[in-house]
Amino acid sequence: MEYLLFTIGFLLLVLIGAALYAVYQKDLLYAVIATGVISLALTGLFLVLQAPDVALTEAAIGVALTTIIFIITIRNTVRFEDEKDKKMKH
Amino acid sequence: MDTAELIRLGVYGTSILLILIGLYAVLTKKSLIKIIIGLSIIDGGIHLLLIGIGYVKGGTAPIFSPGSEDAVARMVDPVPQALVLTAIVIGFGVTAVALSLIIRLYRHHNTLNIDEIKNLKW
Amino acid sequence: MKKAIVIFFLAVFGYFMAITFLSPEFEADRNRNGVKDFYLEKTVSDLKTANTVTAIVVNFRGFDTLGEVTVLFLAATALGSILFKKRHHIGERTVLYPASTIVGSGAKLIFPAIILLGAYVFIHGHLTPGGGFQGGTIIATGFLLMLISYRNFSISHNILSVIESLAGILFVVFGFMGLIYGGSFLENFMGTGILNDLFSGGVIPVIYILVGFKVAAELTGLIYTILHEKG
Amino acid sequence: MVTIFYITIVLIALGMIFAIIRFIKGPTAGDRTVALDTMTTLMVALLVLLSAVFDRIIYVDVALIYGVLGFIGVIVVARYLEGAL
Amino acid sequence: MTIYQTIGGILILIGAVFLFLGGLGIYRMPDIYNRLQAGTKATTLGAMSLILGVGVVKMEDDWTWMVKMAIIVIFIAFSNPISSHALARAMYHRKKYPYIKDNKEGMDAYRKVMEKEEERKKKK
Amino acid sequence: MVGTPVFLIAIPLLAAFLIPLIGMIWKESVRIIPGLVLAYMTVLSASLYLFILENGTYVETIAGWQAPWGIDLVFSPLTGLLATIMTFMGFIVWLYSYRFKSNVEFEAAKKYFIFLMLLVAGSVGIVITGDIFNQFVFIEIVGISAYALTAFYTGRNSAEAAFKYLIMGSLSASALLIAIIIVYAQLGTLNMAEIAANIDQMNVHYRIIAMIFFIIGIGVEAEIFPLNGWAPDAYTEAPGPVGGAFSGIVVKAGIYAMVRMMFTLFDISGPMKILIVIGLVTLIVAETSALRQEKLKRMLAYSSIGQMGLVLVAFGMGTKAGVFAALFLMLNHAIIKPLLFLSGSFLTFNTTEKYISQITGMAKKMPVVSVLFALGALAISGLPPFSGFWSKLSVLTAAADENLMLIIALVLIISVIEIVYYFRVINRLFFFEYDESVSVKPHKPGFNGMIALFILAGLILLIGFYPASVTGYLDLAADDLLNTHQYIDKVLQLGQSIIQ
Amino acid sequence: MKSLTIGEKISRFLINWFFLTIVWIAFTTTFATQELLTGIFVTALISFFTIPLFTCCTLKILAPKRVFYMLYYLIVFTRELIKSNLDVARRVLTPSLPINPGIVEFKSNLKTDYSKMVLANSITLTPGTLSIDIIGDTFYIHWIDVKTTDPEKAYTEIAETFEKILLKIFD
Repeated sequence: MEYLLFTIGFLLLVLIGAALYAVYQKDLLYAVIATGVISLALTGLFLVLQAPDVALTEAAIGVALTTIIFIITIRNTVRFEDEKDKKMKH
Repeated sequence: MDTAELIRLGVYGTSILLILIGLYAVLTKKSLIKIIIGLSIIDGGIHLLLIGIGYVKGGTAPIFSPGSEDAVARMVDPVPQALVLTAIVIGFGVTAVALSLIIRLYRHHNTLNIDEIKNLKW
Repeated sequence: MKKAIVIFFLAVFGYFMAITFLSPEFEADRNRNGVKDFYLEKTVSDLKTANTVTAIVVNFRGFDTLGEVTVLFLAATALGSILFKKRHHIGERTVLYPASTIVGSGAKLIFPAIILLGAYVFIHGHLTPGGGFQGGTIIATGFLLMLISYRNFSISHNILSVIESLAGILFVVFGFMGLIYGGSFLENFMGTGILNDLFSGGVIPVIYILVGFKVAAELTGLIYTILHEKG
Repeated sequence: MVTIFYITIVLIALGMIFAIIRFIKGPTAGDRTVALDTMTTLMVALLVLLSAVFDRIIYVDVALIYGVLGFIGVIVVARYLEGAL
Repeated sequence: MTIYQTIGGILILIGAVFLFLGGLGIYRMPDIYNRLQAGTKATTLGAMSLILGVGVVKMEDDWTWMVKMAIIVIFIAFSNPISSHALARAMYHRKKYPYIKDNKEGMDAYRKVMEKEEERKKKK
Repeated sequence: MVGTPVFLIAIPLLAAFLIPLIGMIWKESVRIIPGLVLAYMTVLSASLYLFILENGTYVETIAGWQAPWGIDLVFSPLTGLLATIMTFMGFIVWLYSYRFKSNVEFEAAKKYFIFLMLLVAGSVGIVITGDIFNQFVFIEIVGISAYALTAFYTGRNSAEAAFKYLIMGSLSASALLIAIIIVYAQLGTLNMAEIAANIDQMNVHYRIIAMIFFIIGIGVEAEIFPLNGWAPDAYTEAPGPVGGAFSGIVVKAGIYAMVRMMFTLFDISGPMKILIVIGLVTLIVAETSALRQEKLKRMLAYSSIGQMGLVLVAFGMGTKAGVFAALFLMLNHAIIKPLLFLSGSFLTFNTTEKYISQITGMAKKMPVVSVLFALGALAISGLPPFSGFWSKLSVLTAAADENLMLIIALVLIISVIEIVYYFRVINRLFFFEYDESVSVKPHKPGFNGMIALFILAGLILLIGFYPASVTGYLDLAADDLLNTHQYIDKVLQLGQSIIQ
Repeated sequence: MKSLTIGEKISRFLINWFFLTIVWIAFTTTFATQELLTGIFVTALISFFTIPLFTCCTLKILAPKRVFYMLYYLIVFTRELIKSNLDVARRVLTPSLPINPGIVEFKSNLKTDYSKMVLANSITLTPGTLSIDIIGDTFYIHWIDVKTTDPEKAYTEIAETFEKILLKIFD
């Protein structure tokens, strides 16, 4: 049982870390990639918590589709949170 | 404290934290996209919470495969899973609509800062 | 200042959430009225569907699924309405330039397999994890791969909307057939077969396949619309 | 067997931690996407391992689909970084 | 432990070690191309080995596992190099030039292609 | 019988999926089919309503699973009445907007009518469903249609109003989900009747928390005080008829959900202090804001919110008379507010900002519409002999029965405030000279629009002169709402009485 | 896209059908009649609609000689993969990071896009190399430890073993 506990704990930490990162990151692209990581951790968690259907849905929707619509929004608007720095840094 | 209790506390605590983080983003962030990211984080937290209440220690997924008919007693509650399935899809629909509204707003105002988009009284 | 207020509010909110969810009394006797057992038992005995979640999504709570499909339909329509500028011209590009040879030919090679994977997921919705939504999403993602890899990969909007409409109409029509042959809307009126066979579960796999087609068409249309959006 | 699973999960978690450090450190968008790509592969492995732990073959579908879609997600980000979207 | 479990366990352990090395490589390498090198190769082999190991372990009583594992392995072997290639190309197009030891001349054959591209864009 | 309650949901959805298909061949169909569907819904709802008045509450199970397990639709005197009002109002709004965008875009018109139809269907769904998660799904359907309708015009502010609405809507939907989670974790069911039957077994602490989340979750649709920030903007920026649809249909559904939750689910007997407090705060804030508004539609929106506050106060009394008064108010509001919105949008048709000052002296140019607007204004501010008078009177008598003198005083003050701001508009409309420099060009109202207005005006006069024509129905509905045990019995045991 | 002759279309359809059916069986992992029939139907449908896309190969690829070379390729590839991983492990674990990276180019003799893609993927997975782009016949390879910048020598170093076999399979 302990390795399940370990897995769950690890994924939960990843989840919180990614959420904090997504909120604090100024670069919206990185925040969007971080939501991809949230989705990754959630997929794993749902599988560990015996919900493969939900894991599948989260994987299917969270990984590619949410990313693309966020990225297209960023492309059409701005990439940085405070817009003084509109030029691309990287 | 046994394993099941720890798992329970961890999952619930994390979902609460996620909801709080998302709410923080929605309430304080200036960028509209950040607000939507916050909303999707809240959604994630709620989905995790729902799955958490359905979990049974040492359970298995509520899917019968040949040879596992005896596992009925160990199966986790299927209802929250069905609810989450619905909620995820609905959340995606709302996110898509919100992002398209953001694109429209940017077209008109040329900014995403919520303080500068204030033609209507907030 | 505002942040301090928000954090104070969040602290209060979090405290109440914590005492609600973390106390051992929460979900103390959830299984009292035997919900779980009822659903598991009836799924096997009446519906002959291996995946209980699918049985709940499509049959027990099939009305929710109808609403959910409608939400996606509305979202796709709303996207078109909100972003509406001009009619898209046929052959308008979705990306600025095509991807490299490797990505391009890789996408071509993997595209049929992804579609097949999606089809597999929604055909086996009643046996394995997954179903209409997941399968439809996978197919839409496959189209997304082609759309971002090629400049002139175009899908006819009309065909998409015809597929979407037909699938939606058939869903409701199956619901009404349940009303006519079974006695209530969405009732499982077809023979249910043997558990764990592909052709089992009566109307459940049929409806989930329709949902799959509908979701695939809707999401592909959604992606197509949003990819054409030029800031 | 349980010991092997345990070691494996710990090793995968360690690998993921390094990827996360790279994700946080950056410095460019590409590095973060590389980290995401690596994490996707690690996650696929973890999902397969978990389905072996639970001894249900139907869970493997999740890993398969996660692998395929994670790949597409990375391609999407790469195409955006390329400036083609 | 049966023979299947032994072989499978060894494969799983090898896979785990390589997955870990992939993560470590991502962390240690100096620039994105080298990170991609480490990440792609190590994680691909690691995942393949681990997944096949799981298949071998389970093959003892169920051959279907092996088939599923094989299809996942094929997908991974196919998709991982493509995605790393896409990333590498994208980064080069964003002018992230690779790290070159001591900045030697002639080590970057792709640069001239990019320069030609730039000129063509300028002419437009 | 032309159908069962499920037709009220299934037929609009079928039509919504069908419209894009038929629209490819026959363009006019995108306008006609929604009208036919809404007319059918009205007829069906009315005939079902009359049927259940004779035969008692009708519970329809879906997918053949009895009430606690599957989803059920409850068509009782209360829900039937509300469903009939909503579908009828939907039809009126369709009638008004039949030529909407007739000369512009086929695509736009198609989407507008799909959204309108699903808005009505979703609101009816909120009312007749007997399952809280199903209600959540319908709230989302209503929500997304409402966001899309709010952002329908491509003007500068509509997207902003819609975005504001969306943020509040999705936050409240999250709160609703959390409430559902708490209830499910505690009781293991999602069916309203089952929850109501077992609510005693739920810890008081959890009951309060779940109730708070429910109020937050439904409050956005019901326009209660802190959650109604979206309403004025959305009403202002949405196309004219949509404001009527929001006030006549969506808000009613929200209030119903709230009241059902308070009365049946959490069965808090006696005067419900929470509802009274919420209602009073909403009422006062909204009416004082309405007094300050310069724009016609914003003023109407605040007035609408205030009326909903009054409805909540009346419900909060918890007595038969109070519930009766509240239902009467809802009925009147559902008829009068659309009249005001629809005639108001004719008056301000050619303005962009819709200031009240811009309609100075319009009575000379558009006499009929102005008279109808004045009729609505007089009715809603509670002047005899129009319908609004009777509902306000019943609120006052209900409060007097309970010795709630504060409420009586407040309602009277509020009525005075309402009269003041409505007379400000009427004054400008009738007793000022038409001024080319300030006022807008008059717009010739369409034939269908005028029919819609006249139907509404006729109803106002009918109820005003013969209040007895509706009070009987309202009485039955009030009984139905208060009688929780009957609801539980009907849903859980007598769910089998199939209409043949 | 150039138009295809009927023969080519049928050939592509059949080969696509064949491969997809194998993939379907791998997904379902059963030979039950119902599953097989459904699979054959679904794959036929999909391969019919993807005829213009799936341009990898025609029925010729199933000739015994080519299949043999495919298996041979698999063995060579596995050997290279393991070698490459040991290489990466050595580099990652050595504290001083013994690398000398750079980008080299070489020309390949392969004709079709698919064979180029397979070669590029193989190169990516073999010791110390990562394919960055293909323009025409020229491959651009990022090499973690550059031994030579001369295209000819680089070709022998990196691609020759694979390409010989690939030429036999695809052309």
